Amino acid sequence: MKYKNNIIFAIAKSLLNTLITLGQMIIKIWNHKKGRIGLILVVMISLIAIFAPFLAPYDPYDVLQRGARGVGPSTEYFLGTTSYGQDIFSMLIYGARVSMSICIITAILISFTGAIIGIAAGYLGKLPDAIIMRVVDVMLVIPTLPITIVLTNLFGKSYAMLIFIFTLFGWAGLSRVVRSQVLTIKNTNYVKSAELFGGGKWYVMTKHILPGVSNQLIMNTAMTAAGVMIAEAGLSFLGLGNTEFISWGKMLAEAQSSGAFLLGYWWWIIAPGIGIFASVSAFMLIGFSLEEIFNPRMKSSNSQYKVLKTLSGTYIKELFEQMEAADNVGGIENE
Amino acid sequence: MKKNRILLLLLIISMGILLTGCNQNDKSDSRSDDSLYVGYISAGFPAVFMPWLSNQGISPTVSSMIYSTLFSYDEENDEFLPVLGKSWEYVVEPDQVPQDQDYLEVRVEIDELATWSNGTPVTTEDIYLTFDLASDFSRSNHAGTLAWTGDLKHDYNADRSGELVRQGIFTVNHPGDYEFTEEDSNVVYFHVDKVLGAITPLFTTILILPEQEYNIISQELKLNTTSPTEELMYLFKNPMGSGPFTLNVDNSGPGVIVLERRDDYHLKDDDGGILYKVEGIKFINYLDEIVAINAIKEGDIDVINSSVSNIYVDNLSENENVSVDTSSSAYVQALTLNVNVPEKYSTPERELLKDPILREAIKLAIDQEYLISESLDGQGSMVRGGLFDENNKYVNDTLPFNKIDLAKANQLLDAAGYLVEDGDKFRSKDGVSLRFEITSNPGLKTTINYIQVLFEQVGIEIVYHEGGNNATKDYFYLGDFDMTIQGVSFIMSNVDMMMRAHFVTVGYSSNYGRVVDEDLAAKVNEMRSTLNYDRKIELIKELQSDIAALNYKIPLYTSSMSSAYRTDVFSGWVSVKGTGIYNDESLQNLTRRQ
Amino acid sequence: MADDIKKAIEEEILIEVENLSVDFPISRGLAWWKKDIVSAVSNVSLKIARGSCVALVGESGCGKTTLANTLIGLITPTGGKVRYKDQDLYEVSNADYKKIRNNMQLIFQDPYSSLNPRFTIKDIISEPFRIRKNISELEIANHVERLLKLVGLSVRDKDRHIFNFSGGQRQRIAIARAIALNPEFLICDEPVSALDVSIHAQILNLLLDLQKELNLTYLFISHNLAVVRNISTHVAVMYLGEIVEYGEVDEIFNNPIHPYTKALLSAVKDDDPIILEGDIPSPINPPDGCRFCSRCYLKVDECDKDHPELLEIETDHFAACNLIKKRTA
Amino acid sequence: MKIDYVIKRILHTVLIFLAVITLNFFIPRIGVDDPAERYYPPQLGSMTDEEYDEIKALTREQYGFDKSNLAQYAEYVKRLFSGDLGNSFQPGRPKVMEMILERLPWTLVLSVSTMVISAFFGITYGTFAANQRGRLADTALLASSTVLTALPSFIIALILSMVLGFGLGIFPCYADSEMMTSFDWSLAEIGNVLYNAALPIISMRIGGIVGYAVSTRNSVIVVSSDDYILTARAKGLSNSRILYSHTLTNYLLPIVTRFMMGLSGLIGGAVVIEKVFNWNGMGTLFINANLNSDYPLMMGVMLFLSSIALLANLTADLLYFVLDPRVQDGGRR
Repeated sequence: MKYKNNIIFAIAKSLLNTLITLGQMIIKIWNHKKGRIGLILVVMISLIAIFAPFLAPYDPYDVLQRGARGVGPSTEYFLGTTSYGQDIFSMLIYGARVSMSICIITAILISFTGAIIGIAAGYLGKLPDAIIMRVVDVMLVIPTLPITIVLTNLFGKSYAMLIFIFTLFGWAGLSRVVRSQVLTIKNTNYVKSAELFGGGKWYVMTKHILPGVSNQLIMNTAMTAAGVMIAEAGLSFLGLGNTEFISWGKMLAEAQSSGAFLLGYWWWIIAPGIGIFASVSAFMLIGFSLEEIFNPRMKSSNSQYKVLKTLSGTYIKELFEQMEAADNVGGIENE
Repeated sequence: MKKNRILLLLLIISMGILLTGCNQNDKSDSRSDDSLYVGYISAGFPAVFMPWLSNQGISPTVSSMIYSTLFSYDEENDEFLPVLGKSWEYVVEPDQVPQDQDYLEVRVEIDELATWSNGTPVTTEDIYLTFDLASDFSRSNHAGTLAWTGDLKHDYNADRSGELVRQGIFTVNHPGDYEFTEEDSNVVYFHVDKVLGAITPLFTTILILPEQEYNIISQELKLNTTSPTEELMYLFKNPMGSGPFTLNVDNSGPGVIVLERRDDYHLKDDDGGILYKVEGIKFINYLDEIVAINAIKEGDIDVINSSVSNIYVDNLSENENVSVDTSSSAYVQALTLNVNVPEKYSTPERELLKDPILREAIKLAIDQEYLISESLDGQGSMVRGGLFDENNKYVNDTLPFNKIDLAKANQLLDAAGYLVEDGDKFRSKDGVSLRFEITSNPGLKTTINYIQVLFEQVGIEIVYHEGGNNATKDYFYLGDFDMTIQGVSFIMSNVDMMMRAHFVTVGYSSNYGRVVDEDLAAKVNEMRSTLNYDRKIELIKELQSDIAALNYKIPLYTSSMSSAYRTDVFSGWVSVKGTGIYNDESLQNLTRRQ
Repeated sequence: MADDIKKAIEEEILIEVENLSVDFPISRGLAWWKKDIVSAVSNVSLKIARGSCVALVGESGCGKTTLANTLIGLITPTGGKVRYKDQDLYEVSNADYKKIRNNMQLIFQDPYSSLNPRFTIKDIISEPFRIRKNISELEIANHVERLLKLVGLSVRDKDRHIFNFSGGQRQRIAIARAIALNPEFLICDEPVSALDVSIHAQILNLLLDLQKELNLTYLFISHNLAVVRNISTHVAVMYLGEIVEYGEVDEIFNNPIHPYTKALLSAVKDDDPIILEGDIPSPINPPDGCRFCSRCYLKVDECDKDHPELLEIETDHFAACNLIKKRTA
Repeated sequence: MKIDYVIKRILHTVLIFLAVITLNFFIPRIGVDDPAERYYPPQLGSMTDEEYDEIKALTREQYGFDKSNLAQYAEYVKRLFSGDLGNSFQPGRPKVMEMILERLPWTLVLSVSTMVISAFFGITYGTFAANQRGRLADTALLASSTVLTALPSFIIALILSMVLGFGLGIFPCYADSEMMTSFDWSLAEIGNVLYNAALPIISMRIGGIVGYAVSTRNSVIVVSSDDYILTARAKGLSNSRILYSHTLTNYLLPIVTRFMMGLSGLIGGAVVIEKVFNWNGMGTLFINANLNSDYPLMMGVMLFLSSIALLANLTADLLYFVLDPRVQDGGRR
């Protein structure tokens, strides 16, 4: 059958498979209590972002003729207005566009690059592995926020550039985790068996290793999305994010530098804060539910703890992994 | 047992919070000295004070208090007041200078009472060194000084073959051409370009350096080297000047700069008493305006050394001890179009701006009254076509105020072929749509927003492009902008320089968005070089209408300065037009309430 | 053993191992120029005739699995040759090598780790066919059905994931996958040791049935002598990377020569077992003399120096022991 | 074997350090034909092109851009190893190293005290929660950790500043600008610093406390199910005795690492908090350098932070070596 050798067919098939897996995953998340809340939130915020022009009662960039400045929440202005007379509710809705799209796109890109590089390092081993892992070492040592600031200074802070920079400095940690998983899978007997049947590197990578790390990747995408959301908000808060569009972090920055506290405009701070909190926790809830789905035997609270621990103590985990890897040096048989 | 543990934990946490919380300093305690506390909003305080080379942030303010110039300029009476220089005169009056002599000679007498902060007198050697350095590019590598002095005097080689030897103000090669008598021991002669206004920067902008310290500067050890030696750094960090204040180095740091009054300062008040009543000044650094506002409300500072945003004015006035003074500023905010674009920054949109019809239409779309009432909350005033402020005697009163006329603007644009394509909101010509970026710092965001609204009505799209906080670095000099809002301040004292810097039509650079116009250039040059004062003013007035007609610097408004100050610690504040409440006069008048 | 099998053995040698050695270098920290050598398999020679079942017995860590992995090509040996039907495994062309490899398969010890948990039964069993790429889906389905029947599993289960299955069932699936491409030679690496004792017999019977049905040749690795006795025709006893005794199964069980074999067998036979002192020593830089000498209960002085050769003591019965050498001499 | 491990770690660190240096050297050179472009002073209105060219040439010479890239790199590395991070663009061209060292203590005040506080409370509470598994304390930890992880520290900072600072007036809303200059180690000044640092510290490390608590809790649970703990329990040792004598000593290792890691992370993370509270530390220094496009200062800070991270990594590794017998055995069981 000739068509089977067609690369396009293969790609289409693997894409379809990915979609099916994703679909199944979404169904699984939906059937999970926490996951459902997270999923609903993410979908809702995404929809709000997509249909922002139809939902926002005012133009969020508009500091115009209305002359309503610093008005508290009221029937006319649902969440009040800023010192400049912008409607905060509309800003919140439009802010979802930048914040959500950046974090989702970046999360997917990071998972993608992290996976490819991690798999390459883990499966190819030897020189490629050594080179990649040294690069990862360097990447992990460089402080992320400062380097992001330097790079935006050098190359501008356009939307695409932000995504590029976040991706550039996000893949390293993930690829290290993926690599260690690949090392485990690579040494399993089912991979050996596939190799015995003549399965090449490409076959093993696509059929065994990629599906093997996919759980980690899907969960990581969720957690990365949460992380990027926080990072983007922080960057915008420092006034270093994209200047053309409204984002939640930028709203907070403006609120802070325009004296929302001093003037008592608490709504200006609370609204974007809730936006960020809601989306970050939505992604986290999805992360929790995925952890529970992938490890069904673990107690719910334990899996939640596990996710939290991954978020807060990545390096330590890696250190342990390094030690484990050192334990298995040399390829001595373990009977 | 477990209950105990919870209790223990709660106890520890609450103890921790209490320990930190109880340590509330009483604010009055921190005001132990009689200094004036000045809030300053900047990204941070510099650690070094090199008088001329620090052109950013608070450095010029502090430097000008530690160091002195030869004279100061009194705008109102149009005269030079003595500082280090006691008196000055033209050696030959300008209108009697022979035609073949290309310079003016100035004789300045130094105040023999003037001393450096270490007690040694200021001598002519200090003046010579200072001006030699200012004009010697090879020893003081800094664009700023060069620009300031560049227009003033060019020295060509002996045979006058046209080879430039040096440029800038310079002192006569002493002892050289002039005979010095015994009484002349405190006299300096200058040669300056045959431009009337040239003596202004000579007298009022160049801070005099002590020869005893700066004689180490050489071609090898440049004043502004990229790697200063320990010796030079010491001078920068421990400035010794002849001004009314000295820097207290030990008490100054990243968050605060402490200046102490010099009681041996040579200038005295009318009664022969100490001129500056304020014993000391403490500049306190705030990263954000809001922090400074909070500080003045709390009583941490007495005054904020910059204009306060309108949104806080009402809030500040609620406090009974805080007053807000509103005075007009010396700046005219002008919408500057980039019409003389260097090759590498050229874009189709910027090419369009060269079209005078488009510029005319843009001017007609601007409603000054609306801008002032909406974006400034009424805290500003209208400006005439010329870029001078209202009550100035150089203003051309015959110039009309800009009047908005959207119908005419649209008409002009239609006729010139800027059409609105189907399904488009904005005009375009030859496939280039009228979409311009206004590069500006975030402080002008609201103004730009209103300009967006106004321009939309004539089919021009305006996009805001943040240029950062440092305008000069970010866009002024690069020519990489479509439009910008630029504060322009023209007073007689610097009209020669600013006219050329802003308007002279030179081919080599497009800084400040200059237009190429030979007639204008000729007129500016005549204005600068005429030695007839009345003719000069006449030309200035003519130039204003010429510039206004070209419409590439469209005046928007003059915003008022709102200065916030506290009245409970010091009294005697003096408001000065253009500088607000924190100024030299206030410092000379303020007395501490008991 | 039946006579017909014996005959078959004489007919054709399927696998011939000649002086095979596998050494692993181990880095000594910073002194990377100095390497320790782990001698996992040392100078092993073995002939496996078509249709026979050679059992490889020995304690954990003696190099059985390494030997198996080397035979099948997962590990490259440092010395020696492996011949498959007179073709040298490490010298043939790539195309030939692939053909040979299709005729050799391995059943892993642990059915839990040798099957990808994300695959269905059908996926697992059809994997060999898919890798070959020239088979239609229909044929694959037919093959899967056939193989499932062959190993005694229900065809209905083919779309289920393996976590629904017990260890024994999993091993059946592994076996089905191993025989999918009709191999001639099958290495069973302790196929039952990870399973419940109750299931041992089932799996062993399955293996025996398959041997008859498909004319398979086995290399059966085990440390369980009882199992070995039931299934194998020949037995090779390994100790620390070397074969110390080799012969037909009855011969070995009835007439063990090497002290190590004797010790192993005595443990099975229950009456007055010989207890070996200490653990199997480290394979790093093994001693020059007899490798068993550190634990040997019959040790003599020369055992420390002389390395015993594997000698044919009786017809088709080989052993490597200095004592035996003395006796025969 | 033992010393091998140490030397190997150090060599590894040196290698990464060299890579970081190289990266630092090249980053300002990416994307421009002539890196000196970023260093030229602006061309002023009255300056002719010839004059400006002269200034450019001088600048190139002063910064060494007229040399080959390799020579520049060699010079750069040479200067680095003598502790010279170059001169800032700021007026007077102060040394970057001095500027950093001047601000460093103030950032360390925040980072170190937050780390100590969060480690203390985190470990205490984590152990407590582990002991109370499934009960109120545990559930509360879970809930609060979820919430606090989802809230970036600067939002916490803003809310705290709004409520405790502006609202109730318990703490100062912004740090005292004079504090850094007038500090003299007197008790009153130390108290003043702590008082000013209260809100930044709380907002930076509320999340941190939870982080420590969560990982302590997890480790304690894992360790306490280990065999020897069961043995100890079987021997009749009391619960708390087991907890503190066995479990905690075992948890010491990750805590130590976490502490070192925290050090490198916090200085970077302080950037945002310093902005909220007007705190004149490294973060502010960096942000200002960015606003002024002060590349020497920016790259200097970057290198400094990277070096701290590297050193912290190395220290953690070496501490592991000292504390954990497994590593001492050459990493092999």
